[in-house]
Amino acid sequence: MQMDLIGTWLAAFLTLAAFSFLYKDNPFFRFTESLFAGVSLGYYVGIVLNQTLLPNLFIPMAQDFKTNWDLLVPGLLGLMLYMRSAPRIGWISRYALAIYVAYYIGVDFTRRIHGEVMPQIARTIRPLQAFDGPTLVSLIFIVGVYSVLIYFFFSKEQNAVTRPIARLGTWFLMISFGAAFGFTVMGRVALLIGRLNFLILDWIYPTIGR
Amino acid sequence: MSASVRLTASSLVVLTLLLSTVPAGAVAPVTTPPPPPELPAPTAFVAVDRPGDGGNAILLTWTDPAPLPEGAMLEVRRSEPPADEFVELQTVKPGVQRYVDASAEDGKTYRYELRVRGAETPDSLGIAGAVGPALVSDPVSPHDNWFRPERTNSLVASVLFIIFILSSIAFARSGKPIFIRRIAGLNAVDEAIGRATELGKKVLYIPGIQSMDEIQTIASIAILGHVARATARYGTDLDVPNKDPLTFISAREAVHSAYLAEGRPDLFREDMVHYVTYDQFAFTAAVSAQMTREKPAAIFLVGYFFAESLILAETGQSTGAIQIAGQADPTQLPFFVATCDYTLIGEELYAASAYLSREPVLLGSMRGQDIAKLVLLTVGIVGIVAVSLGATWFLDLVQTQ
Amino acid sequence: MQAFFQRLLALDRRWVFLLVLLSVTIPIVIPIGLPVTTTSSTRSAFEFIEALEPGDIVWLSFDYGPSSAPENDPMAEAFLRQCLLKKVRVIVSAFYPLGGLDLANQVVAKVTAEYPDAKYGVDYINLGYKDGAAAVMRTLGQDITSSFPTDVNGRPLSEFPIMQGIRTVRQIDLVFTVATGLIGEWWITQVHSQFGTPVIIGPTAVSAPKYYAFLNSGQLVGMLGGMKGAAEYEKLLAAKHASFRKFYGETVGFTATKGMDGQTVLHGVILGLIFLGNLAFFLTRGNRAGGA
Amino acid sequence: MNLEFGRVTLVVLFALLPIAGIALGLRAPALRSKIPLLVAFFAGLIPIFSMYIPKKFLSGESGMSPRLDQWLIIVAGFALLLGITNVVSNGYRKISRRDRGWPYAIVLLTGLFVMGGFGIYGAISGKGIGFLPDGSATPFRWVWSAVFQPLQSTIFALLAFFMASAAFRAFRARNTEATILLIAGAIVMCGRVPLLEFLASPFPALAPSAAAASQFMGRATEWIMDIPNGAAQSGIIIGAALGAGSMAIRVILGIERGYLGLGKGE
Repeated sequence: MQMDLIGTWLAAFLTLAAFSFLYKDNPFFRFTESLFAGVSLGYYVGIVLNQTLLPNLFIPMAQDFKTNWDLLVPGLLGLMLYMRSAPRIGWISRYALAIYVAYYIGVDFTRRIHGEVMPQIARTIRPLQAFDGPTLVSLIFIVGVYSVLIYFFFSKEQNAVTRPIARLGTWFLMISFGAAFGFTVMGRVALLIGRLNFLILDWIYPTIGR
Repeated sequence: MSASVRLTASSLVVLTLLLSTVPAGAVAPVTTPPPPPELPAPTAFVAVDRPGDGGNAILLTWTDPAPLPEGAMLEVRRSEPPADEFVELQTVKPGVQRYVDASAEDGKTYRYELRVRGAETPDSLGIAGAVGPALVSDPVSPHDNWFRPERTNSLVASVLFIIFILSSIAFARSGKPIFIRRIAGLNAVDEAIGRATELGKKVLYIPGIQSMDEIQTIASIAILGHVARATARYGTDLDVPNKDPLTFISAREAVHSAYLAEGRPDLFREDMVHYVTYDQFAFTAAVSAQMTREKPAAIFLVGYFFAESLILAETGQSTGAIQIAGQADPTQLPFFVATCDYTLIGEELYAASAYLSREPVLLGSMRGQDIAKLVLLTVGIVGIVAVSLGATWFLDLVQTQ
Repeated sequence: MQAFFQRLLALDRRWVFLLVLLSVTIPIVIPIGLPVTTTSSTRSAFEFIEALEPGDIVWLSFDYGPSSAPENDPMAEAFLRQCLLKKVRVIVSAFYPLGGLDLANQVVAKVTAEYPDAKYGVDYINLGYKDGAAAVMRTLGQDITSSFPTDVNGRPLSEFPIMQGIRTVRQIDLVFTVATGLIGEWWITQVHSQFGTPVIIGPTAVSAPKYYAFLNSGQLVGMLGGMKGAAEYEKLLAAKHASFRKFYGETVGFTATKGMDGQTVLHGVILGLIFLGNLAFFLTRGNRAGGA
Repeated sequence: MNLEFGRVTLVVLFALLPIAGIALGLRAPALRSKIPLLVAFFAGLIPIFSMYIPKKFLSGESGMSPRLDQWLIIVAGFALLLGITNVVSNGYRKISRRDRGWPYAIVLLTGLFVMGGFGIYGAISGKGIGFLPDGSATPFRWVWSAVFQPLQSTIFALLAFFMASAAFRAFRARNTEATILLIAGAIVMCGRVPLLEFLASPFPALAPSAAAASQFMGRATEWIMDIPNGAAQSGIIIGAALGAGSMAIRVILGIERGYLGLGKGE
């Protein structure tokens, strides 16, 4: 119970100190920001150790080395990363970085073509065969996608045909940005309400006995 | 054997049911139950390894017999050596005409049996649960395959795309000039660094908060290379705070080699590229605080950002810095557009390193991207015409699985 | 006047910050009670729960984290209050990995304190958190105890009278999932479609639109969309039960109605600022052109 | 020993080949950049082949592609220590030189060592970093809930303020584009809350039409989010995917190598 009370007061102090940055930079904020940086880094030490390295590396090797002997390799690659700080053999760290980057970029390549380009183009292939509301909406959608795509042509100077289309594309972009901005406000206010609830209902009211 | 036993049992049930449900006045002088009419058998029953999978599955296909009695189902049974007994796997509704046995194991050989099973509730003739003659498949065993046929379209698209890019690079290497239109955000890069130099303040470059498994980060590191060359040339101070440790390593390599390439290793300091913390918001707090304390003249927010985008950009804006942002993913673009002087939108982020370096290889690959866009537009428009004319199969050419 | 608008255009943003702070704080401390029109998706959720009989059993799942607590907490609280008042038995679980269990514990402790007659293990039970929501949900159709052998405190479920005769989720009369991300959708696609249990969802405002399709297809009984949906629900509760009218009228605690007041006022303030900014921009345009 | 084809191939490509490369690189500096790029080429091809080839040795549960992914998660785990080393050495330098703000460096390092210490203790003692069997929090968990979690939510909540100030400044009808941005944003903000009903509440006669207008705004918001916004997002995604795809090709082929500090292309 005592620990809970200390925790609430500590959290309240840190919350206020973090909000004080909105007024101006000050020693309380500076203390809080430094503490946050340190604690958060320490937090990820705990997380990486307990949730990445223990279950993926140490426990599998200790329990069943015959199946998982190959995990010595990522351990080795991980150690290669540290060679970076050695003065003359820093280039060894390139191996680990190169494998890491290239593997995920390969994953990304297929994901982009297979999972993004083709499905998004497929979304625009809609029948336009009637003069009614839904057809008009489909047409707006198609024009929107294609005009934005034309805006992204780089290797040709825009001409009398493409310039107005690209301009239309930027208008679609602006609608999108404005709407997405307005749409997000609500969720962000909810976050602020959450913090004020904590300060008012969990800290101030119990303290003043309301 | 077992089937005939069940048949007799069910006829008994039928008999009792008949006796109990038919109204007394209508009872005919029945002496023997009518012989059950023969149930039809399915045809063209084939069991094969399911094509295009990673093994452990058998595909069964057949043609339903017509007509099927009301409520009849198709019963799939399987036998595996050494026991030759058929065990029921599943009953399938008529009309499906296929079944995937995903419980098969690679390396084992199976035989399948398919037969019609009559309705469980008595039909008009009072027959329930009768089974028709069984078809037995040839022995079959599942295995893993060399190709996923349903992904042919995306394979073709990928190969075409690679051809466009590589042939355009070859075109550029042959010395032919390639035009690139003006991109305002990129013209501003030199302006921003120039202003920092004039004011004697630093340039702050944040390469997003993602790791090196994200292409936007790699694009950002490429742009950082150009920025670092410019700061090396002008002798301007550069600062690159990092959230991800691998990005940190890579950013430091890129900045270091930029200073070497400009012949100014003396100006490079290890702490130009430094690590902050792995937490998104702790990083945001630390970097925002740094912005207000040091008031850099130019701030680059290029890479993959999440909710912190607006906190960083709005704080940077309040310090009066020139801000250039860039992100390929659309989610945070609204906030960058609202707060930064220039924003690289979507593909412009990837265009940046070509635009800034004017290297033929990079310019060539941009031309390849444009060819791909042209092809996509054509496919899209042809597709719209096709589906409008009723050729809905066109959509299957593009849809991926 | 010109000078005023000039100054407005160069307004120190800290004044904006102060306005934001006030427009969110005041409704929490002094409720305004802005009008809320109820929508059909909230009403159908409310009516379904009202129609439950004493002794019926429902499942309340905490599938959200601290960042959406202001939107989601009031939904879970209102639902729990309504069930305890109507003597409907409640099974509580949490599937959200980061902090779902904390929120479940807090909400259950807070609401059950308002109903001293409700007994743990008889009228309600907390099963705690389970990893891998989709896989766990599939097992609920066969045997609840295979995924939740014990309650949150590690006592076997068989010890509790509430679980007597309850083996699978098929026997549950309603699932109410308060959700941020995908987990809510899994209750529909994994549990409702396979085992037929009716589902009501309380999503955040951002994810609400995608659930309209499930409402239209009848896979969802009802939905409380975001903080607005929760405020509508509080209004329906207060209209039906005198005790809730008193409670939601007098509580110092947080309610969605107060949150919605803050949301509405702040949206109004931002729109007002944008309007003033544009007005000032146009009225001073002549000056700027002349100055340049 | 598990000596499946896929696993042995992985070890050959990503352990033996790099070791050979390092040995050669010690003698011939030119190979210090060439062999890493060769290794990267193989690493990049594996997931692409795995997309189309379902063979078990490549794409099965412990085939080459998933296994390499598991490996790299571990490698990324090792990287964190490099970041920590950097933070500690920067902090230490600040303190020993009595640079400006050095006391804050002490705060930072204290937070790091205390929290990191609790985490290491949890891993070594086997008690973990969550709750103890009696339901009480481990020290790691306590600091998480009293320091880490409140600060994280507070910094996140700053967005509400910044949203307002950014909207005030940016949503101004300076030109056509900015006007479109402004109108779309204003409609959506009206459509998300019952603002019109609120404004009409002093005038009961207006209430029904305000409610109707509010509902219309709600539907307009949905339409804008769905159609024009959806279209623009599709366009951005397609363009960005092509840019990313072309960058991927360049990285796998070793044309783009700035990320290794190897300068530009040719």
